[in-house]
Formats: sequence, structure tokens, C-alpha cells
Amino acid sequence: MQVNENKEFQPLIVAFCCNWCSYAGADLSGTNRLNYPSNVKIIRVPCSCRVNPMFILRAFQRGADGVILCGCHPGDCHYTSGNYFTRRRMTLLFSMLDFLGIERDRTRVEWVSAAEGAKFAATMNEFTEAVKKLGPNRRLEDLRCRKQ
Amino acid sequence: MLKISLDKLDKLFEAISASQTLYIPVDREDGAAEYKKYESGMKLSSALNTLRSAKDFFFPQTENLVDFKMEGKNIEVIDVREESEDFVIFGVRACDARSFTILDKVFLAEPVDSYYKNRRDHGTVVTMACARPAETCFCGTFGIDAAAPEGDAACYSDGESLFIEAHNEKGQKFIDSISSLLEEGDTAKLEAVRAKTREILKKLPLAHLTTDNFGGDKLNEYFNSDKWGELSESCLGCGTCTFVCPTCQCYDIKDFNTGHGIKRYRCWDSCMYSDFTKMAHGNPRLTQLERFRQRFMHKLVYFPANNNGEFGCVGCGRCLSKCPISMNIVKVMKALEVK
Amino acid sequence: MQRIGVFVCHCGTNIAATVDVKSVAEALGHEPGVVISQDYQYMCSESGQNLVKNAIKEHNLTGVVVCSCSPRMHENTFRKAAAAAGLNPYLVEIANIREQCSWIHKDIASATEKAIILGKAAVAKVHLNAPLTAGESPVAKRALVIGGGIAGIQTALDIAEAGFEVDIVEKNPTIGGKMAQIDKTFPTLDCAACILTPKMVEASQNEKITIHSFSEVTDVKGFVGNFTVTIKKKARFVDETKCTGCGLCTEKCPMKKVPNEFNMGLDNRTAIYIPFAQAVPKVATIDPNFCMMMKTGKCGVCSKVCSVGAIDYKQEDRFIEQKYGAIVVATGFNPIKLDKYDEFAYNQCPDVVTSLELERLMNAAGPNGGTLLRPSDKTHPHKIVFVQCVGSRCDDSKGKPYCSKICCMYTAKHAMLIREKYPDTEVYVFYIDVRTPGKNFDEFYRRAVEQYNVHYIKGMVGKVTPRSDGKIDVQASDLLANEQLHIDADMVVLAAAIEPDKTARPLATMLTTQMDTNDFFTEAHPKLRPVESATAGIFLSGACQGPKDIPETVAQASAAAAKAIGLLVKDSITCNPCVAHSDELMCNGCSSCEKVCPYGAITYIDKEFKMPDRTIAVRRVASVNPAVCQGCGACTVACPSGAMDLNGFSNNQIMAEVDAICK
Amino acid sequence: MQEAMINRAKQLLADGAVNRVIGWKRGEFAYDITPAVFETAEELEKEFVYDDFTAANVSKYLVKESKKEGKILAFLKPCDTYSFNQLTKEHRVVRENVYIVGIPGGPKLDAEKIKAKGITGILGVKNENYTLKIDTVYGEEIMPFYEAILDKCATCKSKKHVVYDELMGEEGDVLDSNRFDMVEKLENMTAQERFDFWRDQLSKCIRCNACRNVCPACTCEKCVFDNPNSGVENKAPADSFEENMFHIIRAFHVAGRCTDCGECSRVCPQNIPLHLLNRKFIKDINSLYGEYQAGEDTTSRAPLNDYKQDDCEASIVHERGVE
Repeated sequence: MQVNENKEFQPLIVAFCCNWCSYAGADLSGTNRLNYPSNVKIIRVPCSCRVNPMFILRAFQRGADGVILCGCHPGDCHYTSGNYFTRRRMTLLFSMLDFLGIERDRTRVEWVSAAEGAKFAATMNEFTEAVKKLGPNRRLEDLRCRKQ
Repeated sequence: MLKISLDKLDKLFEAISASQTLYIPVDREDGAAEYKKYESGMKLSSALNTLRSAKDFFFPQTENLVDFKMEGKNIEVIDVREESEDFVIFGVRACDARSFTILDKVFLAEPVDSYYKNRRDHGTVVTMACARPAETCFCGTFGIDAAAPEGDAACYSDGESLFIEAHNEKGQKFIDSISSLLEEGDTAKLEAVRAKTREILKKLPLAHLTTDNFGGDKLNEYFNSDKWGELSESCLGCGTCTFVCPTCQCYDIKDFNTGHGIKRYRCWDSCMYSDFTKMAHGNPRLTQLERFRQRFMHKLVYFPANNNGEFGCVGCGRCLSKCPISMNIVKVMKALEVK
Repeated sequence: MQRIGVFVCHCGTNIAATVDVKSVAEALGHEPGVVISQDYQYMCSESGQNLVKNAIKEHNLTGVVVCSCSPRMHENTFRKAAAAAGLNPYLVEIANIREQCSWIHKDIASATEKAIILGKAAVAKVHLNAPLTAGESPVAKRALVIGGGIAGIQTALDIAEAGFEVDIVEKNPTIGGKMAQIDKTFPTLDCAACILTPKMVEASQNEKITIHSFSEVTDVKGFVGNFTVTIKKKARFVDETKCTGCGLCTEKCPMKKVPNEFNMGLDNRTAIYIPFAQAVPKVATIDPNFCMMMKTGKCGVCSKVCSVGAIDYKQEDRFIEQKYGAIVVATGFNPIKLDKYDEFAYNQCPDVVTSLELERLMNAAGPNGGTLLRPSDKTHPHKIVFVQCVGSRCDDSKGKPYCSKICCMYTAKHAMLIREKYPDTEVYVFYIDVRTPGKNFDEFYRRAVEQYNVHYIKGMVGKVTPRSDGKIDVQASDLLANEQLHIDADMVVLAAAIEPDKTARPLATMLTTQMDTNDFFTEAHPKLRPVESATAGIFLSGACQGPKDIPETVAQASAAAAKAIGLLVKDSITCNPCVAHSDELMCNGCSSCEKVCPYGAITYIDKEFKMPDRTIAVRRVASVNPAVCQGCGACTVACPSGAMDLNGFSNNQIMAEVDAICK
Repeated sequence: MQEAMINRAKQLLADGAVNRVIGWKRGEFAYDITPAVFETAEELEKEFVYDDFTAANVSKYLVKESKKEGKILAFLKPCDTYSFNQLTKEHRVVRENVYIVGIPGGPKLDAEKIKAKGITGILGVKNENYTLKIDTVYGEEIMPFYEAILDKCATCKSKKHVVYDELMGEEGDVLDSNRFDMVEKLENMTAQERFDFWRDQLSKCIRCNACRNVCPACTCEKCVFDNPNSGVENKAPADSFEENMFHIIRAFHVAGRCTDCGECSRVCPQNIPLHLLNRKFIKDINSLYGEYQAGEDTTSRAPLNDYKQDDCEASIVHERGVE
């Protein structure tokens, strides 16, 4: 979490992107100079199915306010089936976080292909706004990690 | 002895908490009792004892020891110790009161553990005599009188009033601080209550358990006993017994990287855990049998060997009711005993 | 202790205009483990690479972070540079500060801040990078071509030409595919059989080529260079090795009422049959659904007339297993079924036919010996209406969203051939657009219009109604004239959309290759790798990848062959070292990882271990074949104990990145 | 029942069909029952017990026991058979080395429930026509049997044995249980209420690992939370985050594998309703991916190791229930 000069809350967004589709989609939105907030920091993974729920929790622990996972569209996975597993895992994980009373808009899965630079930028804009509305992550943070 | 009417307990708690932090056992929603920081309106639990022991007050489950602040390649060491506030733990049972004596032998012996001492110096233990001991109680085995608990000050109830007496200077200071609420009382009825409690204690199923066959000199008798295998085979290796135990005092020191620094903290450890006392060369106790044996040998042999015969158990019975598979020190003592 | 070098690229002004590269280099220089941090105009240039190489040598670096463009662009460049300087190439990490930073942010302060964070994440990751060595895996010098149409034949011939063994698996009794059914080809109007059958013969005679006709692929295991394929040779009840193809049995067979699939069911064949005269292999096949002997046990005529004793009513399916280095998919296409198109009366009226049926009706070897007659009354049609885009470019679920590509051209061909042979026949073509890109294609179409006076009408046919007088009422709209038309046609020809063969989908699953939503195989890159699938060692040939005409199919077939040959000439291939590996001491052997592995890369072995409790135990543990693993990481999350981890993207590396970003 | 079980066990030992028997051993009090392995008829006679308090699921012990020399006889209650099947499926037990006798299950009693009534100094408990007569040092107490049964038994999902070599007593059926009621109740709360509920519960956690160590699905050679190299290892809930983390991941790791045997909640010394986390996953799996009962068979694919092309998207979480 950051607070800029205007004291406006600036959420920290961690985006896990699969190498083949979404990371390329993010690159494309760069190539096309499509703006999205610098709050979004991308971590490249080979496939969305590489993302362990522990990574997502870790991000929240360390101060992320939102975590988004992007992968190839179902059926288009470079590894055939990776994103199908991702979908089940994340559905259940997000449902559990919701069950524990963690704000559901802090997490999201979005399928972004290598050709969807515009969708990537739009998604990041929209997600950042949604998280901004929620305010800082207080329910799933580790107080020890909070910046003084 | 000084006393206060039981229906004025609220007033007593208000008075204590006005000058220092007060902790009393209260009933939780699930029926178990736990120590809570007193706030107006809280009711003293009538449970025999709290689910967790009172050792947290002096030896909390986790405790920050030192911080390291890191910026780039620079490291700054920050001492996080602060003088503890004064506090009172009210309603400690005889068994738990004795556990502090045992913990003192570990933490206040040289080299003194300053974190522990800090809290110990600032905490006043006000005990409460037991009236309805449970079947799991065997404090008598360790020479503890549930009807006459230790502590800085002790309380007794005769059903109408609460009697308070000081055992030391700290206790006296505590009584002085609330003396305006107290009045001199007749202890005749109290003695009857005590006598009744002692009668019940004698009738408890574990009343005859003794430590006669245990002690610092019994290493050879028991260490290689063939009973350990059978006793430990059902052990799940969880830490329940050690974490509800008022005398278990083992801890681990760990570093937590917060991203902008390191917090070096200690936390309870359990000899039942597979990595207990794991060192650079590896683990000295590789099997659950060895770890299981460690716990009971420690309480029944090693601890008395190093502490003038004092055992590392107070017979509170928590492990008896909380062990997931009901393996406990009583079963171990009975199985091992060489007469 | 790590000695990390950080290299920040300006990319001219691409990065430097919005990111203060000097501050980035400065800030990262303060990170633990970083011993040198520099910026440079173009890090990917030769002098930029030299900067990196020299720093590696001079500072004895243990890790390199390049803050530059996307790793998809230059990761390999910098890995090679590191390797050239003696540093393991996998000790290089890229922080993407161009596509994901300078190009999307306008504010210098926040872009710089983000660039520093991305750099820190890369530094944190590289701290945990381990040197990786790419393994090698041998290549089986044999290729499998699945599908024996023109695509498969061409690919097989080209691979064989290069000196490699190649097997063709064809599900039908003969190779030849759709092209064998076609009468003439556009735009040259030469006879399809004349150019195809020599190739079929060539394939059958090439000693490097083995044709498994009437066969199917039932299982594929393994990986690039090392596939193990199970092929089911379906029982044809005729011993292929004995049958001479004399055809006597087909003449004598009493069961003569079997719909002839080669002629699209427009005439009949016998229960024992050879699909067509030039079939390869020219071997008879018994259709057990119609053979009297097989159904009732009474007949046996074919067995009696066969002089070589090739008939074997007890033949069973056989399975063969073969190792291949490369697999080429050439499963082709089919016209879609028109059952759902009631408006065109395809099921009601025999004189409403598909284009492929028309091919047979016009073919000299077809049901009418090449004379175009109406199927219903065998009379000469005088007015024929062609309907384009039946099921192509379709929004609804009845059809296909794509253009089938070949219909415009073959319809022009049909129209032209009819007008040429039967000048008294009027031909109407209803189209949405006429699409004729291709060499000599538009000229061809224009000839149909201008020279042969084919009536091209832009508009759709609304309804086709068979009339009691044998005519067909075609109700349509002419969009250019803006009027409704009624044409009393003698025949209607529907240009049915084409779709991938139904066997392709299960095959794709076996091959772990990707398909699009229309079941066309997906190429590895739509522009740069059009004949490779994303799965290494699997190549795509012909219409299985998308609608194609013959020249395109043949071109792609040869391209796929070239790619396969490029693989087969290697004795071994380098594997991606970023693969999963299992910590055997922590593995539970629970099989979770195996279940999610799309490549079958994980097997289990029983292995003896010295356990932490001093006992010796035989445990079932996962073992990853690094040559098969593609490094997706699905197994790492399925593994509850964390025994499974991924090289290059380990749990700890990713968490270090998370930590650095969230710090 | 106990008598018949002892006799059958003795017979199987005598026949040499098995060389060990896993069951339960009587303790100091009526309710303190310890799982134990018996090797002789004498031991069985003396200490084997099967009564209203023998709730412990012994299937997890078979991970180790089934790898020892010879065959072991295991008396498994219906719920235990699900756990055993799941372990078989995951290759954690050697099926051939276990002779399973299916025995009727609960409802079993929960000593904590008796004690919660203020009944203490318990010397003996007798079940007379579903009324408990409890002998205590303070005199006899009475309470209805069904008020003292374990929560896990109150929401029993099945009285059917899914694996056995022989059965004792009558076979039961899969029950139409109300086990998801509480999950549903929580789902219908607001996010803030749910958060408060779980904070209240999970803050009690002392990280004793009893839930994990008793769990028949948690049989990892080394748990990630014990492994210093995993990056998530810790020994104490040093922060509320770690309480959440441990319990989310614990439940996630057994999602699709948890048979809902209820042992986690039974053993929790802090009475945290941990099974609700597992049941939340089970309920989600059932409703999103089709009914699935872990342990029902040994061949089906676990829901998290499986997929359908038309599975729902993760956004379904955002679309349903109460925010």
C-alpha cells in the first residue's frame, strides 16, 4: 500500500501472468502504449497453473491490496490444460477467502490472450479502481510487514 | 483473614483494574475458560481451570526479541525490550501457581532471561483455591495442595465470601491496594470448605499416583525401557500436550523477514515436533519414540536431576483431557514404574 | 555470497524518456548482493552485450539482471551473452521496464519508482537462481504422418526423400483423401486423379514409406524425438499381403446394395470392395456390416473365388507399437452435415446436392460415368443453382464462424465446367462475397462470369422447395437489384462449409496439442511458426490447421516435412532445463502430480530410502522425465508437500519476487 | 460388540490371517481411549475396547502399520473406511497388508460435552437406553445420550462401509445429513460477520498441529509448515495472518481429498470448528463440479486434479452469496 502526495490511497496490485498469453498481452499493451496504473506489478510465470495459493496469500501478507491472476483463455493453454486447473484452484481459493470474510474484490482471475493488449490494460485499470475502492488490505495483512 | 463478599467481586475487579492491568479467567462461548484482560462487566469463570495455562503471562507463545532494520546493504540492530507494565493475574489455580516456580528455575537461573524476568517482576499472581477438582487432577502427586495454593496472594471462597491472604511482599502490596474494599472475616466456614475439598481430592481416581519411583536418579531405569515403543506408537507428534502444559518451557528462536527488516522472535517449541532441537548436523531425536521419551523423561527425571528433585509437572491434568489420542504422563508413569 | 551485476538499458529513449535510468541503476546498486550497476544506451547491441560480458568476467559475477525490454524479446540474447562470458545462462533475469513500465506510464517519478521495484524483484529472484544445464534426448529417426490425403502423402514423400523412414496412418481402406474424390482442380482444370494417383503410387512404392491403411492411432506416449505410438490396424478380413487387388471378389459378391461412400452414397458397392480403381493399397476390404458370411455365416463366395486365399473372416484388429521422432498431423476436413438446413431441402430432395456430391456426379468414375444427370430421375438438368456459404461465415450455432475458403473457387470451377460441357444449362451462383485471392484465381472467376456467362447474384437463398413437377423452387434475394427472385431450378448445389475431421479432437488430446474452438489445430505462432504445433515435435499439414485449397495444402505439407526433417536429422535435441523436479525425500507418492501433468512426464518408482528415523524404507516417489516435462508447473501446485518444484520458477524464487514487489 | 470383535480378532490371530490388530485401548477414565496395536490374544482380552468413546479414526496409523511385516487387522467404522480408501487411492497404505473388518460406527460420545454441563470428577459413564448415567466423585449425574455426542457424529454423512474384507453387524446407508447447514449459515452472513466469526475462532489457535497430525489426508512426509525450505514454515501463529494462512492452506491441501471424518475438530484443544473450512470446500466442489465424496472409491479423479472445459469461472465467487 502507498499513499501519494494527495493522500489518496494507492493500492499495490500484484499480477501473475502466464508467459505465453497474458505476459505477452501485457507486452502488447505496452507496445500499443495503452496506459494502466503503475500500481500494477507483474510477475511472470510459465503458466497460470504455476501459481500456488501460497503465493497469493504471501502477496497479501506482504502488503498487496489486490492480486490478479492472468492466463490463456480456457482451451488455449500452451500446456493444454494448465489454466483449467488454475480455474478450479482459484475458484475454490477465492471462495474460501470470501468465506473467511476477506473482501472478494481483492482477488481476480482474468483470461488475456497474447493478442488482447487492450483487454489487459482495461482489466488492470478496472481492477486497480475496484481495489482502490476497497481501501487498504487490513484483513489479510501481516502487521509485522506493515511499513512504518 | 481479610475478605470481601462474593457479590462485590465486580467492585474488587474494578478497583484492581483501576491501578493496573487485571487478567481474570472468563468463560468463552464454547464453555472453555480463558484469561482475559478485565473489562467492566466481565464475570469470573467458575470453571476449574483455564483451557490454556497461565504461563503465557510470563512466557508468551511468541515474543519479539530484537529487530534488525535493513536498508540496502546496511543493518541496524534495534533493541525492542520495554519495561513491562504492572499487572495482576487473578484466579490462578494451585497447579499453575506452582508452574511459575518451575519456570523460574529455568528462566531466572543464570543466565537470567531478561524478557521473562521483566514480566515476572511486574506481575502479581493471585491464586484461588480449588473447590471442585476434576478426575484429571493429580496435583497432589507433586505435593501441591489445591485447597491452599501458592502465589503472591491466595484467595479462598466459602461460598459467600472471598478470603484473601498475602504470601509475600508483592502479595501484601496487592492487598494493601484494595484494602478499602476488604474487611476482616471469620474463617471457620472456610476451613470446613477446605476440609471438604481435601476429602474429595483423596477420592479422585489419580489420588494414589506418586512420584516415589521417579526422580533425578532414575535415568538408567527408564531410558531404555521397552515400554516407550508401546507408549509412543499412538502419539501423533502434535504439540497439544506441550502447548497446554503450564511447565513446558522449550522455545525456538526464528527470524522473520518483514521485507524491510528482520524480526527475531522466539516461539514455543514442542519436543514432540520432528524438528525439535534440530541443529546444523541434523536432529538428535529422529524417531517419535525418542521425542516422546524426551518429554516424559524431562519432566520425571532430567528436571528433578537438575532442580533439587523438583518435577517438571504440576498435575493440572490439561494434557489428560486435551491429548487427541489420550496418551499422557499418568499413563506413562503407570506403565514405566519400576517398584 | 552473491555477486550480482545490474544492467539498465535506455533503449534509446524508449525507456529513458519515461524512466530515470540513472536513478534505477543507482538504486539497484544498493541492493544486497549487487556489486555493479550500470546503465547503457542499447544493452542488446554488441557493445551493450560486451558491457555485460566484461562485467561478468571482471567482477566474477554470479548473477545478472538486465532491466530492459520484455524477456520475450531479448532474454535469449542476454543468456547467450552470459554463456559466452562463462556464466550459466540461467543465472540471468530480465526486469521488463519497457513494455511493462516506460511504455505504459507517463509520469517519470512513478515510472522510475516502478522500474526500481521491478529491478529489485529481478535481483531478489536471481539471488535464488541456480545454474541449469539443458539435457539432451535422442531422436528416433522415423516420422509418423497421420492422415493419407494429399497433405499426408506430400509430407511423407518429402520426408522419405530426405532419407527417413515414414509411416502413414490412414483410417480409410485407401490413401488419397478428399482429393481422390474431386473431379477437376482449379484454376487449371486439370484432372485431380491424374495428378494425385501418381503420388499415391509413388508413396506406396517408396521403400522408406510404410502405409498403414484402414488404421487408427489409439495412443501416443512420449515427447519430441521419442514418441511411442500405438496404431490399431482394423480388421479388413482380407490378408493385405496376399490380396492382389484383382477385384474378382468384388464382382462376385452377391451383396451389392451397400451405399458407396466414395461416391458419396450416390450409388452402391458390394460388401467386399475396393474403394476405387486406383486405390492404394489396392486391396479388398470386407464391410462386416453387410457381408452375408459375417452376418449369417452363409455365403463365402469371395473366399471361394479368391485364388490366393486372402479372405480371412476371422481376422481381428491388430495393434502395433512404433517409436517416432516426429509426428505430422494431416487429418484433413469434411463438409459439414446439412441436416440442420431444412430451408435448403437437402434431406427432402435428391436433386439438392453438396458440392462434393456434384464432383462425383460429374466424375468419369462417378455413378453416371461422368454425365451430369439429376440423381432423382437421371435427366439432364437445365437450370442449376449454386448456393454459397452454406454454414460458412455463420453467426448461429448451425454453422461455422469462419470462411471455408475453397468454396468460391470450386463453385466457379463447377459453373464453368457445366457451362463448357452443357452450354444449354443455365447456372446461377448466389454469394455473399466472392473471394478469390490466389494466383490466377480472380482471372478464373472472371472467366466464369465473362466468358461462360454464369449468373453471379449477390444475395442469399431464402428457401428451396421441391415442387411436384420435379422442379425445385429457389426463393432468393438479389441484393444488388434489390428484388426477390424465384428460380425454377433442376438442381441445387450447396457449398457446405468444411470442418476438421471428427477424429482430430481425440487425436489432439492424445498429442497434447492445442485446438481452437472450431477444432482446427492451433499453430505455434500464427505467422512465424505456421506448421508447428505448440507441442514440440508435432507438425501440422493441410486442412487440419485451417481451410486450404490444394496448392496451399501441398505447400504446407512440404513445409511441415521440412520442419520434421529438421528435427529428424538431429541425433539428439536440447531440452528446456526449466522443468519440474521432485524432492524424493519429501514426496508422498500420492499421484496428484501425475494426474495434472499434460505430458505424462511423471512416473513413479519404488526406491529404497534411509528415512529420517534411521529406518530403511521402500517408498513410491515421483520421478520427472526432464525430456518430456515442458515446465508448466501444474504439478508443483498439485503437490501438497511441496516436493515438486520448478527450475527457473521455483516456489522460493516466485515468493522472493512477491516479497520484493510488496516490500 | 466389543466381545464379538475381540473374539474375531483372536480367531484371525490364531489362524495366522493377521499378526496384529489395530483398535483402541482403555485408559484411566471412561473416556480416555488410545488407539493401540495388539499382538496377542491376552492383550486383546485385557485391554481392547470398543464403546461409546472409541471415536478415534485409526486409518491414518495404517500408513505406517501397513508397511510393516505381516498383515494387520483393522476395525474400521464407516467414516474410517472413507479415510482408508482415500489413503489407498493415494498409495499411502498397502491395501493387501490390511484385513479390514467393518464395524458399526457412532454416534460416539464427547467427554467435553459432558464436562461442559458442569459434570466433573467423572468416574464412570453408562449408557442406559440413551440416557447417560455418570458416576462422579460428587455423586451420580444424568444427561441424555444425544446431548453428549460428538459434533462429527451429529452430522454423520454415511453409515456405509466403502471398503472392507468382512463386516460385523449390519451395513448402513449413506445418510442425507445436514452437514452443510453451518457452512450455509456462514455464507449467508455479511463479509464483516464472517470475518469476525473466523477471527474469533482462528485467534484461538495455538498451532499445536493436532488438526493436521490427526488428519488422515495429511500424511505428507514433511508438511510445508514444518519445512524450513518451503518459505512458509512456522511454529507459532505469530500474527493473525499466519493463523489464516495455516488454516487456509491446511484446508486447501486436503480439498477434494478430505473425507469429512471430522477428526480435526474433534481433537482441536481450542474447539475451533475447523471442519467448517473443509466442508466449505466440499460444498463448493459439490455445487460447482458435481457431487464428489472423497474416499468413496479408489479410482475417481480428485476434483482439483480434474477439470471440465465448461467449468464455471472464478468470478462465480463474486456473483453469489452475501458480500
